[in-house]
Amino acid sequence: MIEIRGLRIADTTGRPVLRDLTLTVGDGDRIGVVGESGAGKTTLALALVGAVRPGLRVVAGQVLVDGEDVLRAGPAEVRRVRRRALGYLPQDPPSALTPTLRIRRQLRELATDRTEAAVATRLAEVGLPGDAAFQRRYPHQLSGGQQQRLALARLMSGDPRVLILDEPTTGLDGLVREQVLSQLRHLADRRGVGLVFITHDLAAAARMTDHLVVLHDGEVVEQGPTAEVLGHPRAAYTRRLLAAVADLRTELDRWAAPPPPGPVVLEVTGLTAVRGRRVVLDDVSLRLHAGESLALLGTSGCGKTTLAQSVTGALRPQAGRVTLGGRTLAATLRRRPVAERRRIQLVPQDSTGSLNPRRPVGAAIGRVVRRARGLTAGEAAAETRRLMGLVGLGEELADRLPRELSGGQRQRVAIARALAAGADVLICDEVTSNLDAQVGAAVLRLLDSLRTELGVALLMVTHDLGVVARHAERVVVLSGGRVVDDGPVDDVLGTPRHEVTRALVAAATPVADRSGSVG
Amino acid sequence: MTGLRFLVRRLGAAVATLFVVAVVLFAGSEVLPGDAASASLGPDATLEEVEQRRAELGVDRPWPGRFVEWIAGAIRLDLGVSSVSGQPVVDLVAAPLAATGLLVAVTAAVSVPLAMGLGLVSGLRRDGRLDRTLSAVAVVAVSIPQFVVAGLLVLVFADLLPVLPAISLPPLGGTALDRPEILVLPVTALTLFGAAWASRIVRAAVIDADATPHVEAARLAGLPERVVVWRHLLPAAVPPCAQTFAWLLSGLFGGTAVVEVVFNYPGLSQTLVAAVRNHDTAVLEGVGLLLAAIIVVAFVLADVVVMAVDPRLRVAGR
Amino acid sequence: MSRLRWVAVGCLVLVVLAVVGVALFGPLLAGAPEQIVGLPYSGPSPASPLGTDNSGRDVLDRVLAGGRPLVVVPVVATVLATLLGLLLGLAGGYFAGVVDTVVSRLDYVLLGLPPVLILLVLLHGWGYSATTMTAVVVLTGTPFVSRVTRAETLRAVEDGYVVAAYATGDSHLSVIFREILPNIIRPVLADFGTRLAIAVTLTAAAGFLGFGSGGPNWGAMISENVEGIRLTPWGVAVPAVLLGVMTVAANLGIDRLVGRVLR
Amino acid sequence: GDDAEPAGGPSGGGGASVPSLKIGAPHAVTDSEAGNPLATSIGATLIVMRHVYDSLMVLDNGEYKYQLAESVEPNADATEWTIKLRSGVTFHDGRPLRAADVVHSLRALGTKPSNRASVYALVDLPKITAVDDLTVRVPLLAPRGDFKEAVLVVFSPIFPEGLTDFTKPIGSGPYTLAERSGTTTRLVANEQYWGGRPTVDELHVVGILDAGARLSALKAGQVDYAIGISATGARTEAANSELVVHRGGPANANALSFAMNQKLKPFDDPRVRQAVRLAADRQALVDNALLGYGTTADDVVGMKLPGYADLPPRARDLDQARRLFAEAGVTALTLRTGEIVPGMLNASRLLAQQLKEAGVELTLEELSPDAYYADLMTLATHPFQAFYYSNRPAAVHLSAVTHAKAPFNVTGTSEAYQGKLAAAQATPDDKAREAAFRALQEEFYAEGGDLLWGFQEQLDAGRKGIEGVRMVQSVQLFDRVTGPA
Ligand SMILES: Nc1ncnc2c1ncn2[C@@H]1O[C@H](COP(=O)(O)OP(=O)(O)OP(=O)(O)O)[C@@H](O)[C@H]1O
Ligand SMILES: Nc1ncnc2c1ncn2[C@@H]1O[C@H](COP(=O)(O)OP(=O)(O)OP(=O)(O)O)[C@@H](O)[C@H]1O
Ligand SMILES: [Mg+2]
Ligand SMILES: [Mg+2]
Repeated sequence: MIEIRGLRIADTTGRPVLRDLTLTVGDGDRIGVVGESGAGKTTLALALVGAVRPGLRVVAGQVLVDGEDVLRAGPAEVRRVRRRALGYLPQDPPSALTPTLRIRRQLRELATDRTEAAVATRLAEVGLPGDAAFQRRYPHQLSGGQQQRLALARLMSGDPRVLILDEPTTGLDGLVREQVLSQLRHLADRRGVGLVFITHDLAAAARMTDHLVVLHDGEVVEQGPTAEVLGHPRAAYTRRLLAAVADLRTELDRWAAPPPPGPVVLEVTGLTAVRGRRVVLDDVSLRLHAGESLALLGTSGCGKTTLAQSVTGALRPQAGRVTLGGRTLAATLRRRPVAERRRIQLVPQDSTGSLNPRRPVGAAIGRVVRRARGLTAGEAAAETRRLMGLVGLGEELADRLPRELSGGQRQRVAIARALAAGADVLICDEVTSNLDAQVGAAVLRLLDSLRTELGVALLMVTHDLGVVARHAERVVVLSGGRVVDDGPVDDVLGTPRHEVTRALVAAATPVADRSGSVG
Repeated sequence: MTGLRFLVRRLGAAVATLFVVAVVLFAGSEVLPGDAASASLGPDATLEEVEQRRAELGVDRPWPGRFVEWIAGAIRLDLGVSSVSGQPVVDLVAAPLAATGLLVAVTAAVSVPLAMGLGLVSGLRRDGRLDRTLSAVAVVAVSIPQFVVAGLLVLVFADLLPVLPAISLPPLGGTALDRPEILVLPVTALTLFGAAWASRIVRAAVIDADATPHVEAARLAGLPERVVVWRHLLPAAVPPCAQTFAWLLSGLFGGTAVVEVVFNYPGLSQTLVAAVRNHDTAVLEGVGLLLAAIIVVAFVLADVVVMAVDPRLRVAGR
Repeated sequence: MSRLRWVAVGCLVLVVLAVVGVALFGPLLAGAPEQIVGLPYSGPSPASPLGTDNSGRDVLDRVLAGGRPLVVVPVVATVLATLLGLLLGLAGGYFAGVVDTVVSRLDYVLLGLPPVLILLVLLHGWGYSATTMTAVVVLTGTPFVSRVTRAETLRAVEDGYVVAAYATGDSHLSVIFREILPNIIRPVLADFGTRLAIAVTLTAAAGFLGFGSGGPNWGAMISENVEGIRLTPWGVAVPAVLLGVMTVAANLGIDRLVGRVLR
Repeated sequence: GDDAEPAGGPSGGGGASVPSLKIGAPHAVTDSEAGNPLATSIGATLIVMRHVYDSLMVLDNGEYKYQLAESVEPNADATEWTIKLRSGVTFHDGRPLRAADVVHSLRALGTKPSNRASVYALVDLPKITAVDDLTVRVPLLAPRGDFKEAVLVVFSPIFPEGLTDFTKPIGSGPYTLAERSGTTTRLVANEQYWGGRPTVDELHVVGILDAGARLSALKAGQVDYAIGISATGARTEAANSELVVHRGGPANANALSFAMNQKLKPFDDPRVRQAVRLAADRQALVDNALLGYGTTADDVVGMKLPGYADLPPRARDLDQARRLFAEAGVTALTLRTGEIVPGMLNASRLLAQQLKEAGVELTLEELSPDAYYADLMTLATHPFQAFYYSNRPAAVHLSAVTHAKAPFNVTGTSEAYQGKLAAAQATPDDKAREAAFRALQEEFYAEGGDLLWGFQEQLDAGRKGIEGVRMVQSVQLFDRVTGPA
């Protein structure tokens, strides 16, 4: 029902973003699209719904939905097609949710069935509470993962015939991810809904799709039955991609005891934080040593970001103390002197929102470089290029505006900016959620080197246990706003004690197992 | 809850503000040259008489005393008496206030939707032919001085092709409502400026709002344009618009002077101007305070609206 | 663009340049704009090609002399008002608490005073002069600009990039000017052109209210001669057209600029 | 002269009587309610007042005439006056006019809050007595032979004793006030009017602040008669066959002047005053500043009014002026001016050009009309300033304006002059007094301080065919108006 014929999309400089891409999505087909960050996945997804971002243009080819060329049809037709057939989940829902609409209205807007009950079930399907109080909240009152799921629920409530999902599982913990995926699966099976599943999560792709397309630099480097591609990859890139995936089991076996910890840099004691009227963090304490890498684990909505924000001072905690190198920090960012502000850097979960839409990303990084290191404009420019290189961003991206970058590229800009500040405590909130395994691994290796060489302490929030096992030394598990588990990676994850931990571990699925079989 | 506290805080602030305004007004009318005494006496007055009248009006006493009395009175809604006609200011102002109120209400009813509509259209079709045209027209409309606009309107619609009354003359024992046609020209004159000006800001706000990701997302979801605009786009455009319309309304209350003179519309501004001419300080200060009150209220409302629309501000509680 | 478009645009540009030229260099050519040369409202003659105005002065001379005051005072005043408003609004929206309170009060007080009153009081106090008109424009313009700015800023400070910038060690000032300003300035700039027009009409209004409008200026000319428009249309038409071209050009120019800067 | 022919005699125009007439008149929102003789300002309120009340005496068609009075006679030394009242006059409420009413009225008018109290300053109010039903005796504080023209003619509306609520005025005039709403006042004809039933059944007096608005209202047919239109308006409508522009003539005009204060340098030198007067081209001033809607004046108020010493026209004489200036060594002067009446600024500019021809540099110090009269106290301290008076009989004008206490004594008359003025005022015999005032006028003409250059006529406009509008002391009366047949 959707047919892409020789689609070629280029940016204003003529550099192609999609190269003569041809693809057919039949009724009920489930097609996975994986590939490097910046490969053109989102561009493809948008093309499917007949949209092209400003700064890009269609050079050649068509996208036919039920025979209608959505790239050339008038707005009215396109609208009808979208409403009738297509459901598109944008890459970072947080910014795509209208901030002035309560959850209830967000859901009813597109819904085919607008009854109270229906709304509640839609929320339940994605593992969100359906109660009235929750329905009365606004998007900004949700955690990243919750926003992600809200967007998904909103989308599915329209019962489209084809779902086009751009990285629907980013920022979801194992359990929720499990639930969401089986929901989707269920939907697909029951109603024969077609699926275009863009993801960096190969395991999810394996589970959800029959046909897999591997994109690299705007080109299809390999495609075929998902099992085939994942089982016996032919293209070099695909192999590299698979190799980069961190699998919990193997990593745990590989895991080596860390060197003796350095001095404590960051200490959080009795931290209690309230969001709205609800206590989100309840007397949380933890330590971070120099050069150490501490993973913060927990189900979506358990308070990880809140913790991160309270530590950086972006959010004023109800009670508790944060000390940096022995000195107690002011509760709010505004009260902290420049030096202290720079020493703790947060790479926020919503990287898009953290970039000034009106400033070229290069300038954004360069400014921090100059301020932090007191460099001349020239030196700063060089340093900026270097940093962007480190996170795998070509310098040609430097003078683009955030909206002219891919999701993953934006995320990496945010990382580069944090690095530029030269912090000794780095808090990474889901920093690899939008990155493919390969690029993600590269970024994490970069962080490791920072730790070992500069003794930077790392607090990383992630749902990818494989990554935790590969890059973390210690794990803290949050649940219901309390620390329920704390210890070296191998014994916390190897022999999980607390049931939350156990559940999370159980939910971690290696790519290999599931490939082929349809769970 | 935060909303209520906010409202209370704002209103408290408003009162404080009014006091300051009162002080400034008083000082201002002190600066205004001339005294009620010589103005209210006939041309044949002798020097003694002027002095005597001064004493009667109390303008010879030092200002602090008079200020305190005035404020004290104002709190009891007693704004003193006109030095010209001897009537209580409150009575004197009631009718014009009502008249202006009507004029403003009608003008607002016309120009706010108009400005919204035009602003939206040109904002959504930015840089299109329609947008360009509207912009040019708006600019012209704003650039022509009010008295010229009013004058031309009379010339064309009351004189050359007599279809409308030249001055706003309500029927005996009635109000403008009994003869709506007399409102047409004044309202047009005011709207031309108001709508044109406001539409420019609306346009800008709409352009900004149109660029936000959630609006794009709403379109990609295939929602009808109408829904996209009303539910997703407009809320983002509210803050500047709210301020604009608050300014428009309050501005209208005090700023209809020219129109009122040209169309002989017996409104507040005429009272104000006449008061200035006659050095009728009591009236001047009274009207001034009244206008100030209206304006402050308008802007408090604007703030409330902004806060009501954007939940993030509400939590921030500012 | 098509050939025709080019021609059209070219002509427009020429017209605008001509008007600006008249405004800037007219005074050099103008004879004695205040000299009464004949009876009021007399028609065109070799001596005075555009006839005379409401008090028998040569319209052409006044047109030539009457542009410059408008390109100086209103522009300066409007720029001042906008800058001031921006500063206050940004400060108020960004620093909650005391600053905000003070700024808001200030706005309310200024907004609370009817413009007519401000105009009259100042004109009485200082008489008609560039300073007075500037003051009036600033006093009446600033608070509104500041209100809009504040409202927009309040929203912007909640945005992630503002926090991020500050967290990476930027000072309040650079956060305000580099991060927030570009994201809120559009409505303010959109208002700028209008404000300019208002400033111009204010200078005219001063004459209208019977204050010496300090030498000829196109705005004042309109108000002086509008009553006799049936007797000598050109006394109003010519300055009106020139004025119109000037303000419209200024506005559309600004629009273009804004469009460029904030793509 | 005192011919007893009553004002408001039989109808003037020959056209049809009019069922109702709408009149647009100047009016400010802050004006007190029309019809209160104790608080009348200008325009609408004054018109209503004149139609509702009769006065003891009025100035009609340039003659003093009795209205409610039948005769007014002084005693030997003019310290006490006896007023005989017309009989058979009834108030709107049917009561007959009695001496008691006059006593009451005069006392009320003479005391605050009446804003014309100053007119009665010389009357010994408490001692006013009713001799019989139709005779009133008015004692004065000082001998005044000009009691009639300086007091009764100026302002003497009569209302019944006991009338306190002036929102429901009761007079003996040709009209009764029926209702008031907004700025409109409705008057209906008084069937029993002693002077004969008015020809217009209903008058609607509509207050309209702005002259332009009044004219456009007339053209739009919203009013039938516009009181006070601008010269420009008159010129614009000159060709309009639908309208008739009514010119008040010098008798109903403002007398425009550039006042020189003889007490202050350089005008303490009579040669300078003379030179300025000779340097001015009055015709040019009138043609330019008044668009020709006026007549040149010859330095003394009162032209075309009783008691005017028909003075010779003052011709321009540049050489003479130059010589005098040179002798007095004057090369520069400063004029305080402003648009206090339409055209004044313009006239000032032109005067500057005219003086330049006489070799004198005149600098204009422009003020706003509001600022101009800001402080009456200081008016008499400016050497040279633009000024205007309403054209009144010379005697009345000189008495009111040129005496020592008048704030408007802007020409700084000398003690000697004021002595003569007082003497003249005291002269009981009409002929002798008139002669005395003539002398005063001649003196003023010779070396007074006014450069009185023109009379700005009252300009009204009315629908074609509306005739018989009379002007009494610059106030329009409509009781004898006839419409298009
Ligand atoms: N402004 C707010 N008002 C009320 N509740 C909020 C607000 N922001 C977040 N919450 C709630 O606080 C809880 C913790 O939010 P937080 O963002 O810390 O979760 P998280 O651990 O980061 O989840 P995720 O992994 O999905 O990002 C969530 O349940 C969320 O619903
Ligand atoms: N508006 C734009 N103007 C110019 N180039 C753009 C624009 N938007 C995206 N690009 C470029 O197009 C390429 C593909 O972008 P796209 O968002 O499709 O990548 P992606 O596969 O979705 O990456 P990610 O997995 O990080 O989201 C990127 O290199 C990006 O820099
Ligand atoms: Mg993408
Ligand atoms: Mg989070």
